[in-house]
Amino acid sequence: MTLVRPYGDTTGDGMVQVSFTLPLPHSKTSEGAALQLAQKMGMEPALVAHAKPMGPEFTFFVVYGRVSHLVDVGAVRVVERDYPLLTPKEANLAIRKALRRRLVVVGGCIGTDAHTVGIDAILNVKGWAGEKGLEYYRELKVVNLGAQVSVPELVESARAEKADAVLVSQVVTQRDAHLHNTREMAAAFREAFPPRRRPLLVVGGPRFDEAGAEALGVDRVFGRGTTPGEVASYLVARVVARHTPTRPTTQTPSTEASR
Amino acid sequence: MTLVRPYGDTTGDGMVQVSFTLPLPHSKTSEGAALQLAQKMGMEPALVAHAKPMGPEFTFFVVYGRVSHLVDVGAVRVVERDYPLLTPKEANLAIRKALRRRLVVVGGCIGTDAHTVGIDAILNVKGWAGEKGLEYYRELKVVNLGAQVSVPELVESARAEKADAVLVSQVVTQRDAHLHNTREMAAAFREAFPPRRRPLLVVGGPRFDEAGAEALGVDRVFGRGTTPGEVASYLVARVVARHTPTRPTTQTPSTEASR
Amino acid sequence: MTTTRQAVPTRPRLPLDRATVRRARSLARKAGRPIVRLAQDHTTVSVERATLRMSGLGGADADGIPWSNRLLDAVRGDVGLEHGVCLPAYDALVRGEAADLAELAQKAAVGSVRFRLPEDRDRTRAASRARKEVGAGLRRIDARRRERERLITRHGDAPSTPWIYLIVATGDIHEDIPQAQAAARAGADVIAVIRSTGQSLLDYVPEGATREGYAGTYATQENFRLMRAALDESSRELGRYVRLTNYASGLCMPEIATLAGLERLDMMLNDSMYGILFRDINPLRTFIDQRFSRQVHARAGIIINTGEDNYLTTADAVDAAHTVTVSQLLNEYFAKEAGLEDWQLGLGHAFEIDPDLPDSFRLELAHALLARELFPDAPLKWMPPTRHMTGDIFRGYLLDAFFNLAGALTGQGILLVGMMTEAVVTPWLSDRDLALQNVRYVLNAAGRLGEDLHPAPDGFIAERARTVLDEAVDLLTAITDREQHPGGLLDAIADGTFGLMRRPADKGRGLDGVVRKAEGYLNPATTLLEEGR
Amino acid sequence: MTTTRQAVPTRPRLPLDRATVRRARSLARKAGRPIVRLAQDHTTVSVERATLRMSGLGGADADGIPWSNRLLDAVRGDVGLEHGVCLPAYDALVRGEAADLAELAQKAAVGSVRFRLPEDRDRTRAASRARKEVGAGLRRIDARRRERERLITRHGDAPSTPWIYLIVATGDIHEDIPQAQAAARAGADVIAVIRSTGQSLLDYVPEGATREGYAGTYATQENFRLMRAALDESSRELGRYVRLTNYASGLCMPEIATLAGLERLDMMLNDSMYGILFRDINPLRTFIDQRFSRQVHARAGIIINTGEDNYLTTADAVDAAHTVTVSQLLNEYFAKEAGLEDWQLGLGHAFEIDPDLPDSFRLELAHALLARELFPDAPLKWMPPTRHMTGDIFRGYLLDAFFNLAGALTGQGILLVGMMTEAVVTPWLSDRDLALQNVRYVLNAAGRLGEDLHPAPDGFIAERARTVLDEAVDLLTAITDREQHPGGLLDAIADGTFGLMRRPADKGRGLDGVVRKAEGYLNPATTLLEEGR
Ligand code: B12
Ligand code: B12
Ligand SMILES: Cc1ncc(COP(=O)(O)O)c(C=O)c1O
Ligand SMILES: Cc1ncc(COP(=O)(O)O)c(C=O)c1O
Repeated sequence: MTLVRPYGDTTGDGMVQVSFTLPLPHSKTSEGAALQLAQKMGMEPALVAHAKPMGPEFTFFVVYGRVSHLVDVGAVRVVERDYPLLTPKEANLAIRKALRRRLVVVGGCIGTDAHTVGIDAILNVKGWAGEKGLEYYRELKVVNLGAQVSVPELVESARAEKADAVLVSQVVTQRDAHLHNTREMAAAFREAFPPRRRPLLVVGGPRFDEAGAEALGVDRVFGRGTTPGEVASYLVARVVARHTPTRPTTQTPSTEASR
Repeated sequence: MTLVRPYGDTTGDGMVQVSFTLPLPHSKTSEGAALQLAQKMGMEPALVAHAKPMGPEFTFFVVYGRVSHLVDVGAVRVVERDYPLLTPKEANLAIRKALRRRLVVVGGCIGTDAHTVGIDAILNVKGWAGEKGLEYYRELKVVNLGAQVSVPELVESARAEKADAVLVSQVVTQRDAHLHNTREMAAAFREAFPPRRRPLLVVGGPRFDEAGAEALGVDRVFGRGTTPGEVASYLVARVVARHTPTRPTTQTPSTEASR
Repeated sequence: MTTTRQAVPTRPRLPLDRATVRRARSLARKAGRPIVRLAQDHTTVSVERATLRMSGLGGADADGIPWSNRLLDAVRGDVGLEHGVCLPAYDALVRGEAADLAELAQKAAVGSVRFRLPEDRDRTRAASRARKEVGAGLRRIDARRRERERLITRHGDAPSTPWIYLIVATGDIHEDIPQAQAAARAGADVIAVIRSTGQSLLDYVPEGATREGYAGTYATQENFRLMRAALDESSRELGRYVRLTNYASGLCMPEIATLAGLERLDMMLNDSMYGILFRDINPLRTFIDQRFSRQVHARAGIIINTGEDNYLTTADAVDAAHTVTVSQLLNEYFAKEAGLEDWQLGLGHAFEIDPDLPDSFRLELAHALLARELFPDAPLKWMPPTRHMTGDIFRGYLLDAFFNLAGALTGQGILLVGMMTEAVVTPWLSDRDLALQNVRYVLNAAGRLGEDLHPAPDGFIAERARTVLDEAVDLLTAITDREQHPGGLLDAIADGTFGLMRRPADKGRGLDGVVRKAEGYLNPATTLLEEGR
Repeated sequence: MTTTRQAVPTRPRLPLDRATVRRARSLARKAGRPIVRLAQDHTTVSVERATLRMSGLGGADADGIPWSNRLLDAVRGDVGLEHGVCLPAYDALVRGEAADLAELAQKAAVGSVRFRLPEDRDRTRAASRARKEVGAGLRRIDARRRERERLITRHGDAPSTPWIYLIVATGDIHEDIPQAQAAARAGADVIAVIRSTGQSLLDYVPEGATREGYAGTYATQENFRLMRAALDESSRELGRYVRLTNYASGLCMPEIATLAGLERLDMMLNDSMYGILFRDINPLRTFIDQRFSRQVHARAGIIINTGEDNYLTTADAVDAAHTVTVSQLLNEYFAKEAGLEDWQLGLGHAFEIDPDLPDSFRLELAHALLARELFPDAPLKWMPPTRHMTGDIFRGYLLDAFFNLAGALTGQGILLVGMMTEAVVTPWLSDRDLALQNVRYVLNAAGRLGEDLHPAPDGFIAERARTVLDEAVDLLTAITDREQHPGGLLDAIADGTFGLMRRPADKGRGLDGVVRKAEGYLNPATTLLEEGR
């Protein structure tokens, strides 16, 4: 049962709804153009349920129809949680055991983004969705730089605070601002730190694709609806793993020990 | 300028909105499945803006994203009006000149469809969208059979009334009822009449594709928002053409003359 | 017999002239009485088949023709129906032609029994056997009613009014069931399974579980049973009794009503004129069938829903507002005459005013309040916009929100949830989910705003309500005026008064199934139903 | 000077205790007066640059740094800003260092002029030349104001209230223009071009037409001009004057205000605390810049829009409702002190209550009516839901409908149209079209329902409004209490009173641009603006 189709009112009917604007005046031709687009999207048959001229040059369409695509659930690759969810108590304990010091987190919104509510939801004591934020964890030292932090400032703070992890929020996505800023940030950290000393790089925001970490050059991406507990658990798992020398590694653990 | 893309807020951005249900419980995997479907529809990047579990077995998704498809406006084939729009006066005159009798129209909703408002909008004096219906035309004789007319009944009426044209409405489209019924009707008329004596077959309804006449075996399909004037003008153009012997034809016009 | 009543929430009041209201009701009585008399004097094939079904005759032959049709046709062929089907049929049983009605029908179908009209002693015997068996059927219906009451007590009733009413319409009972259960889980208080487009014109009730309806699912006893069982399961799961609705309409109205009683359906669409106007069924046939079906509903504790909303899909909602009021008054009269009580009267009306009209929402409030004020104890059924819905699903969602708001502000009893895809498809699973979200938001956020709404006694809203009521009284006056309408209501129907549909009394489907009762006509169902009250 | 006033439509009234209202206002005055004094005693780099711009200094160097910045930096480097930029700059002109400010700036940029603080006769000459040139700039602003009034008379004003306010935000002025014109055609009365995310922290105003903003378009004089011209064209086409809005906020607030006056913008976002709270701009810098910018707005006949809505994106709309009221009272005080009149006060508030809260809509009505009652002559700016919007665009469309309804019922002056895609993208062309359709339906269908709404004097709505007002008075009392807040309002801001943001008076961006005025400080702009009233 790994192949499914969209469901309108009958199993397998494949029904979907689409809306879009075409830069064409409203006419039979532009309705035909809307159908052509629907067909290119795989809808067949498709029905233009609604066509509304918006001024002389644009028309808005609502199209209903059946797509023939099959969704192969088996082929879906998602970033599933690959670390145990810890309570704050467990997290504190794990940090104390592995690091024998507080784990340092530096966070903020980079670029011109001033949407702090998301990063604050993760960092501030108050937290989010009923979970306390990272500041609540005794063994976490949280430095929240707030909004509109420039990348050089962020790198500097991370160095000054000896950050284990850097948490960056990006909410504005118009013209892919979040992607550009994240790539710039990742590059700056790679330049500023030797590989093993580079803090863990984490970005988050409601319009990120969680599967995109590698392409962006960061260690992890958190999307819509992330809770502080998930982030804390992830940090503990990764940072603790780094500091647990029992695991075989191709690199010498020398720098690790000195931190 | 025949190639266009959907328009969100910038020329060429290709942005569209899609919604659908997948028969999967809500999870990261089903969100991934939604993205997979969006990708198969040509959306890249796509963003799951909303995912809502509907009971344990279904999830509703709203997805936004960019499609790479180009719409080739030049390749759009639509049924444009290929006859002049006449006023009732002009139509009456044309009929009187060509037929020297009233043009007979038999109409109704076939199958189990009881939606008469559409056909009444075309036929009744009252009309639609400010235009009078076909009954208002002095030179048209309109026989409106109403709802839920069986195909044999319709054929019989057409024969008895010596109909020049048969107008059929189909509004219910679930399980393609309108297509089945139309095909059945067209087949019955082909069986019951010799080709040249077969009345003009016209179907209409809000969810028909006007380009589908040939595949359905009818002469013309009228869709959403048709006005009585368009239908009258079409009828006049076609029936008058049939009765104007000046145009060369491969068939003998004998039967025509006898009507 | 106690049954749950809907609490009427605080709502705006509209001062109506009591004398005018009284006059409207007495005119409705005057218009309706000849129709009742007509119904008393006739029977129909469906009334007779319903009686057979009540006696327990189910099933169908290999072609899917129900045994009740087979038996009835045989009886009619042999002796006619003027005396009812029971005397000849039970006489045959008494004569030992078969062990029960089922066997008798099978024999009749192959022509191996002949029927006669029993007389004297034979008549008495046949009549008493008929009364016994039909009576047993009625007791099954009574038991179902008690069962409903028990289940409501056990699981609890719908938590508040308006009841949330959702439609399911896949055409396939096995797709309908999970969708209905999903809808119930999402908050529906009432589930309606709408019927396949063709069913109302069938002069028999299909048999068994069905999967091939168009834009609706066939109403069959088995489908009723399956869906009621599924919703009983949901009721248990959800801790509230979820009601089931179907349609007692079309050529088999009395039979469907009977099956609804037997399978514990809770509400039935049952309008006095819908079949005439929108299915072109003969007026006499409809009124006769309707009286019987309402007697059954009364007995079964079923709430009826009338269909005034439909008029506004063919006629303009402002121009024809008073025809809705007139029809409500007529439906009320016919319903009460048939034994229904106020709490069973889901009188219909609808939010169908052209949304482009200035003040359209206030006009809707006026119409809705008028109905509320006229029928204070009836659980009014408030129908969503359909006619002015377009393929613009966003606008559709918006209109539905204001429909929900009007429903909440004016204390409607049953809210049929509007779908944003009204002009596109029969509802999808997601349409229902979104629609319920709309209802929940509106009721929760603004449901109690009615407390703050006080239309001025001489303001726009009150003025409009008064105008509609006056127009309704005028129309009723005209209908009952012998000069204008010698044939009374039947003439008015022929004239296109309701929904602009012209339906003469001697036209329409099913007239051949109408039979004038002879002197010795006997139908224990009617007798028992009328005695029962 | 007559200017269009918004007609206040019939709306529900809320009985507020007049003594409490008076007390609230006098506490706001008490809290605000020290801030005004502080603003009077200081100037900022942006106030001085604004003065240069008013004198006609535009343009930028090859790196895009405006000549006003170049000139100011040179003057500050040579003699400091304690006496204002005018004396040293005009002294240089009087001395013949350059023919005009533009040439002077160019010379200053390459270091070929040195500035001094002129004294005695030189000072008088410099001052008088400054006064003349700045005065000419002010007269240009006056001319623009008269031009607006003429155009409104010629084309007609927005046809009704609330004014429909739409946002355009492509980042590219050349995409913005057709979108703005489309929006106007579709019914917008006011177009706002929102600014690129980064602009408010730039300590200069970019130059020229720009195409590269993120989530908004740079505010530049040329962009202002282009858009105003486009909307003048639309106004002609549509037969009603379409207003243009931008943002006098960020580090260049006074300059932007000046450019707005010069380019005939009609409304400006201009809040007394927004920059502090949401852009982490230094409080002193903000308050000083704000006073100047408001004086310019007053003169230019521009309506300001304040930003109380923003608090409810970070704080809860119910818990923090009274902080909105307090901020409105402060904004009113600061505005009037700066010379703005009631009709220019687009005080902000928003529909941001959690939609899952029971009676959320009635709570919104209470809050909206409170603002309406407190500021009866101000064209209140009613902001749509944003925080509780999700990717469910259907639900978004629904919430926006109820926002529109609340706006209509409570007589708001300016309705910022909500977008169903709030949580997804900056508005698409189609989002605006759909949103306007929503507004039109609600206003047309239910806009006059306010006539029928009469919240009981001791009912839910009135009770809630009173509670919020009382809480506002308590908060103002605390702010003005020397024990609790020795630094008054500045301490309260540092505490996180507004929007939960803590902003100490000695932190934040732009403090280095604040200069305490010296004894002989001179700024003809301020003088003329204050004389002018
Ligand atoms: C609140 C808000 C504001 C507030 C911000 C206040 C503040 N201090 O943050 C104010 C009013 C100031 C504001 C201003 C603007 N805003 Co704004 N704003 C919003 C709004 C309404 C809500 C955002 C929010 O707070 N969400 C709640 C938080 C908790 O959710 P979240 O951010 O998704 O965070 C969660 C996860 O994503 C994740 N997460 C987020 N970050 C991180 C980081 C890490 C490390 C991790 C692990 C997880 C994580 O965890 C969080 C908890 O689950 C949205 C619309 C909406 N409803 O989404 C628009 C929105 C984000 N704003 C927008 C815009 C354009 C602006 C402006 C640029 C407009 C302008 N030109 O003036 C300005 C300027 C801001 C700037 N320079 O960046 C757009 C962005 C469009 C886009 N897709 O690019 C939006 C979507 C509105 C719109 N449709 O236009 N805004
Ligand atoms: C009014 C209405 C009814 C009325 C019909 C009254 C009557 N006498 O016609 C009543 C209430 C009776 C009704 C009943 C039902 N309805 Co109905 N109804 C509608 C409604 C609200 C409007 C249709 C309408 O009148 N449109 C106005 C006319 C003027 O437009 P039109 O039909 O498109 O016609 C125009 C053009 O299409 C064209 N045209 C149409 N026909 C023809 C023919 C020719 C020859 C030409 C040239 C042109 C032409 O010209 C017309 C003028 O422009 C629609 C929803 C909607 N808003 O669209 C549902 C709708 C059509 N109904 C629907 C259904 C399912 C039913 C029922 C089957 C439900 C049930 N199971 O009980 C029943 C049974 C009806 C049956 N047996 O067919 C569905 C169909 C779903 C689908 N896609 O298959 C709809 C879409 C609602 C829904 N979403 O579920 N309905
Ligand atoms: C009152 C009433 N009865 C019956 C029906 C069902 O129609 P049918 O009898 O064709 O199934 C409807 C449809 O909406 C209705 O409104
Ligand atoms: C009051 C106020 N000022 C200004 C702005 C604009 O922000 P910025 O100054 O960053 O462009 C906003 C944004 O919504 C606002 O509400």
